[in-house]
Amino acid sequence: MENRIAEHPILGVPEKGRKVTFTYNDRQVEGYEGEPIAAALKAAGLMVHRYTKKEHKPRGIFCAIGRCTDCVMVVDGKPNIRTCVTPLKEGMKVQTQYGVSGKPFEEQ
Amino acid sequence: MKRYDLIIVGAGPSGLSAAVEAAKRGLKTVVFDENEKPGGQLFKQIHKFFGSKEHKAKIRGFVIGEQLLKEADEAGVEVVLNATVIGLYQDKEVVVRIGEAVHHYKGDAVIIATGASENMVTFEGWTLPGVIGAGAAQTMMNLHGVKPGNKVLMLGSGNVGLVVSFQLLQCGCEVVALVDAAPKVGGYGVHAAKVARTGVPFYLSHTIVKAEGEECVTGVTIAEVDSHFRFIPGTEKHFDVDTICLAVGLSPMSQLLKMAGCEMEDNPKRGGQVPVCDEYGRTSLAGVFVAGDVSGIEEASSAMIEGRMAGIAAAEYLGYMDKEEMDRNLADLDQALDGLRQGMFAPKNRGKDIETTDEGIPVSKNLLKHGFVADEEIERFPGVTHAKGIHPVMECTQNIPCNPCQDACPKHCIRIGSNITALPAVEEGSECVGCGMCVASCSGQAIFLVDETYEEGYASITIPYEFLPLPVVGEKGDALGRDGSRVCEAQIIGVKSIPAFDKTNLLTMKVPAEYAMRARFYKKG
Amino acid sequence: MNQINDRSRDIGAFVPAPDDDMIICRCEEITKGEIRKAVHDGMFTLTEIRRYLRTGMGLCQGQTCAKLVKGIVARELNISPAQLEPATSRVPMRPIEMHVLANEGKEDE
Amino acid sequence: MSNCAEVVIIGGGIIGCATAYYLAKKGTSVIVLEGSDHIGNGGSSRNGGGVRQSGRDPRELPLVMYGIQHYWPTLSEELEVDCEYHQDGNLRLGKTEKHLQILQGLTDRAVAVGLDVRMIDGDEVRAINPYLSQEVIGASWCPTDGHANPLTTTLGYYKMARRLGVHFITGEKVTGLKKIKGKLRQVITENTVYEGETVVLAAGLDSRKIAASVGIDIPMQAAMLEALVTEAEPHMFDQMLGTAEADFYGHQTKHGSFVFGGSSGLEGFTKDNGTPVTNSLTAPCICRGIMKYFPILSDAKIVRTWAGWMDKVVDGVPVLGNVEEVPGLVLACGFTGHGFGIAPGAASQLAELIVDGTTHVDLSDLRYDRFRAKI
Repeated sequence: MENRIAEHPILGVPEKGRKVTFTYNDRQVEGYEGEPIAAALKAAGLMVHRYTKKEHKPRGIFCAIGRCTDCVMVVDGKPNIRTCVTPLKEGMKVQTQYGVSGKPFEEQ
Repeated sequence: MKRYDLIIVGAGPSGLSAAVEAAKRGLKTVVFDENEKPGGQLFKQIHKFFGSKEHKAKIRGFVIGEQLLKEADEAGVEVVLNATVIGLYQDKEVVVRIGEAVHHYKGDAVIIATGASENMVTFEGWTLPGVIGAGAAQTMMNLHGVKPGNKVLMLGSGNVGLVVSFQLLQCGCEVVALVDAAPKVGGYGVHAAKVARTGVPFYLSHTIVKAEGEECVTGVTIAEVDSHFRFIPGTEKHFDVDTICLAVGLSPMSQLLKMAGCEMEDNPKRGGQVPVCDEYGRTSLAGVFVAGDVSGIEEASSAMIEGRMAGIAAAEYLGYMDKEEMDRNLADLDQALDGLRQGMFAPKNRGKDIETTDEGIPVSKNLLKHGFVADEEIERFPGVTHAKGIHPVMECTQNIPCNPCQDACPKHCIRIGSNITALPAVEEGSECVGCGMCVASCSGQAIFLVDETYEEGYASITIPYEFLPLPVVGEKGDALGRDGSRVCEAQIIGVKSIPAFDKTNLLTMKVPAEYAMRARFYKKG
Repeated sequence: MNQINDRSRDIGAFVPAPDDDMIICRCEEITKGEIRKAVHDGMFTLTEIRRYLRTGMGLCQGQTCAKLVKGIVARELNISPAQLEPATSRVPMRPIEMHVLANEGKEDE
Repeated sequence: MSNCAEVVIIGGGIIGCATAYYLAKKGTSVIVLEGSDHIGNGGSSRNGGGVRQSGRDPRELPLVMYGIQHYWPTLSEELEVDCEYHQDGNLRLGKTEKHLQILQGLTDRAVAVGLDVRMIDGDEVRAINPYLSQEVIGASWCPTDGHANPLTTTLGYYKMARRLGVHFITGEKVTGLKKIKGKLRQVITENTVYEGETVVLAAGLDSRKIAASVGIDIPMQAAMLEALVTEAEPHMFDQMLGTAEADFYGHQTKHGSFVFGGSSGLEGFTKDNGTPVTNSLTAPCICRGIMKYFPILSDAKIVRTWAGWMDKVVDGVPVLGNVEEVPGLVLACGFTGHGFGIAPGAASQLAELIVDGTTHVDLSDLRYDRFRAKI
């Protein structure tokens, strides 16, 4: 996980929960329990959280504190989940959101 | 309905401070915060704060947060986290989402301390993944231990842009450029200087033309702008980046107050839509107070004082103290707040062109344009002197409210005086022992120990260093100038890290004597 | 506070601009050009712009775009942004699931 | 600009805007005065968007039927704005025998006026809308009902009227009316005086106070209604919904969000602090109401709630038309919370009344002097 900070000059070694596995679309990804889903995705280098409804443009993390709602995804079947403030759990099913659905536009 | 004497919305610096003061006076106080952790933005602030002792100067933001929490706990404040206030209704009813339910509470007094939200700017491609707010970058790296990107361009040269750029460097990101449409650096010069000396180029009077990339950011083009902020054709510059970070100011998050029917005003000096309130946070609604950024954008240091003021005003409003006692308490806080609101960056000086310091010294134009004081400018400031043997060189060139260096020196070599914004000067006749306490205590990382006659033909320079990996004694590398370019070879002759330095390591490097007043950073070769 | 606002006053004609297709409201994907056109269609207040175009009516409820929209409308009307009253803030301050809002906690909880 | 026009309309809601539009189309000069800062700031922007005939009082039913037959289907094209009009029927739902009795009564009265509406059972209901819970045992079904977007429709009328030269002034609060030589002529505001040959009073609740200045009283009072909207959801259904007990009403919008209005039972006695402020108890109550009918929506997130004052007339239908005692005064108020769907019909008829002196739909049941004591 190249985007993790192994040791920080001021904050030391980041305190993390246990390592868990979740799925991002069809892919298995590792992260730490309790961290925001968005942080785990970012650490894994996954940038695109959703495609917008009208213009089908990609979006990802923007504010990271639950305000802008750009980072929403389909999590465990529910759309519009703010991944930047939703804690990661073992086995979570995280999907790219297309408009308000987990199905790509051509299948909607 | 469950009732409290005082309900506070927001467990950031101002909310917690208000809670402490109120609870100490016997008010039954609860603080609701939507976040998982209390402290607001303090926990993302890993730099040392400015100010003086009473403002918790030279203490890192997140440590101040921990101290505040402990104080609140001792005072008997109830802090409820993961508690999202969804509305402030009539009769000071606060509705809070906690877990899977909503709860109704009433407060005889309510303090809104919801802080601020980030402003944004638009440019082609600004919605691409990889374009993020500076707050997002701080959250990712300082709270979650994840690098926001590898190659980052920062837009905004205010304190947030400067501080976050430095934090990005600290966690191992490359900052390819710091860009601002304004013609001058907006934040503290010392914050700019510590970024510039690592080699980050500053582009003032520039802004982003477009973010490039299909699925996410792969590059960015900037261009120079004229005095009307229009692009000047032919000045485009391209950078390969994976992240564009926006730090273009904050706006008060005052929606709850507007909803509650507080009289509001649009006040550009306070950052936007704010409640009309007096100096202690009393709004147009009886018993509803405000504190911190929600009533006007300032620093965490002032937010904490404002919080204390609002807590005291609420205690008086509810009869927990008489007016006389309140006035006495507030007078002290007034003074503390006034201290912070002095100097070149004081709210009253916003937007003004300041040509000289209070001491009558012309300000560094280069600092404002490029982020560092030019070699030919530095000698005119009182902290920069030459002496035999080791001595402090204080490259503090703007009047800002900060004085820890004065107290840090056990030998009283450094003088600021009673005026907290005065430039530090070397006390004549004092004797520096080279302990380095001043270097570590300077929140702006602007103090260096220089021994121009360290060895025949060589000088030693001690610099503050907050990066990993820490160089080791004996290793050789490059000494960088204030502008971040290589000036000469340097050899590390000392690495000092003691608890009193609070993670600011002191690196001593040996350079040819002629570079004693030019070399200000070290980069491994 | 109510202010006399003559909706027939001359604000000039709509002039297309190169950045008209720039997204301003990220949630609802409303462009700068749509906002500017709406002003010329008579939408002189931020509340009217919001109701006409849905700016700030998406998931984030205008947290990001409010200030941007304000600037655009003010420029189009040739007034200072401070003269434009922001749209009303409404409950809930953050999106909340129906089953949670429906579930009112008991007094002793 | 001149303070005189052939018609001065007081109130820039959908009734005022639409009347101005139909008048302007007939070549009449019009000034519209709106007291608040925004066009359509009252019920016009706060209602649930129903364009509905079923459930209405027979006295106003012909007017709304006229609008649905003649205006709604082509309104988006006419106003050059997406009114989001859907004519996919209205289900008024019942869960108990008592509910079904209420629905039967409403249905019988509407059928008598010629409306296509009928009672259907629970299975038929779910065949139309499969998302409804098993608790629903029947409904009234009116296939020609529907819904639209009140925000864009109101502002669309405004836009087109403005384009036709109607002079709108917002923030212009009317304080009274004045007769000149026996005929209403002047409209007095906090700032100035406007003059017109005809004055249309379409100021919602405020109309009562304004009409009082020329000795006319309309027995109506304020009652607060609240509504909420969810985030966008995948498309589910297009019908307009209501319930026998009025727990909630609403629809899914083109945007995907669900707009639902409803009540807590306390709104008749809401504290009036001058502005429509939501009550903390109402939205939770509406949610509980919705979830009983639509368990599937329990995870949908509410993004906004709002309130509005309705101008509730004692007998529940609007006051429309000329006032003989005050020549020149035309009343168009008291729509009692269901003025949106009826607006195109009502406004077009008012324009006919003012310009032509006759109307396609008989308005006599809605006269101002219809109010009588009970014995």
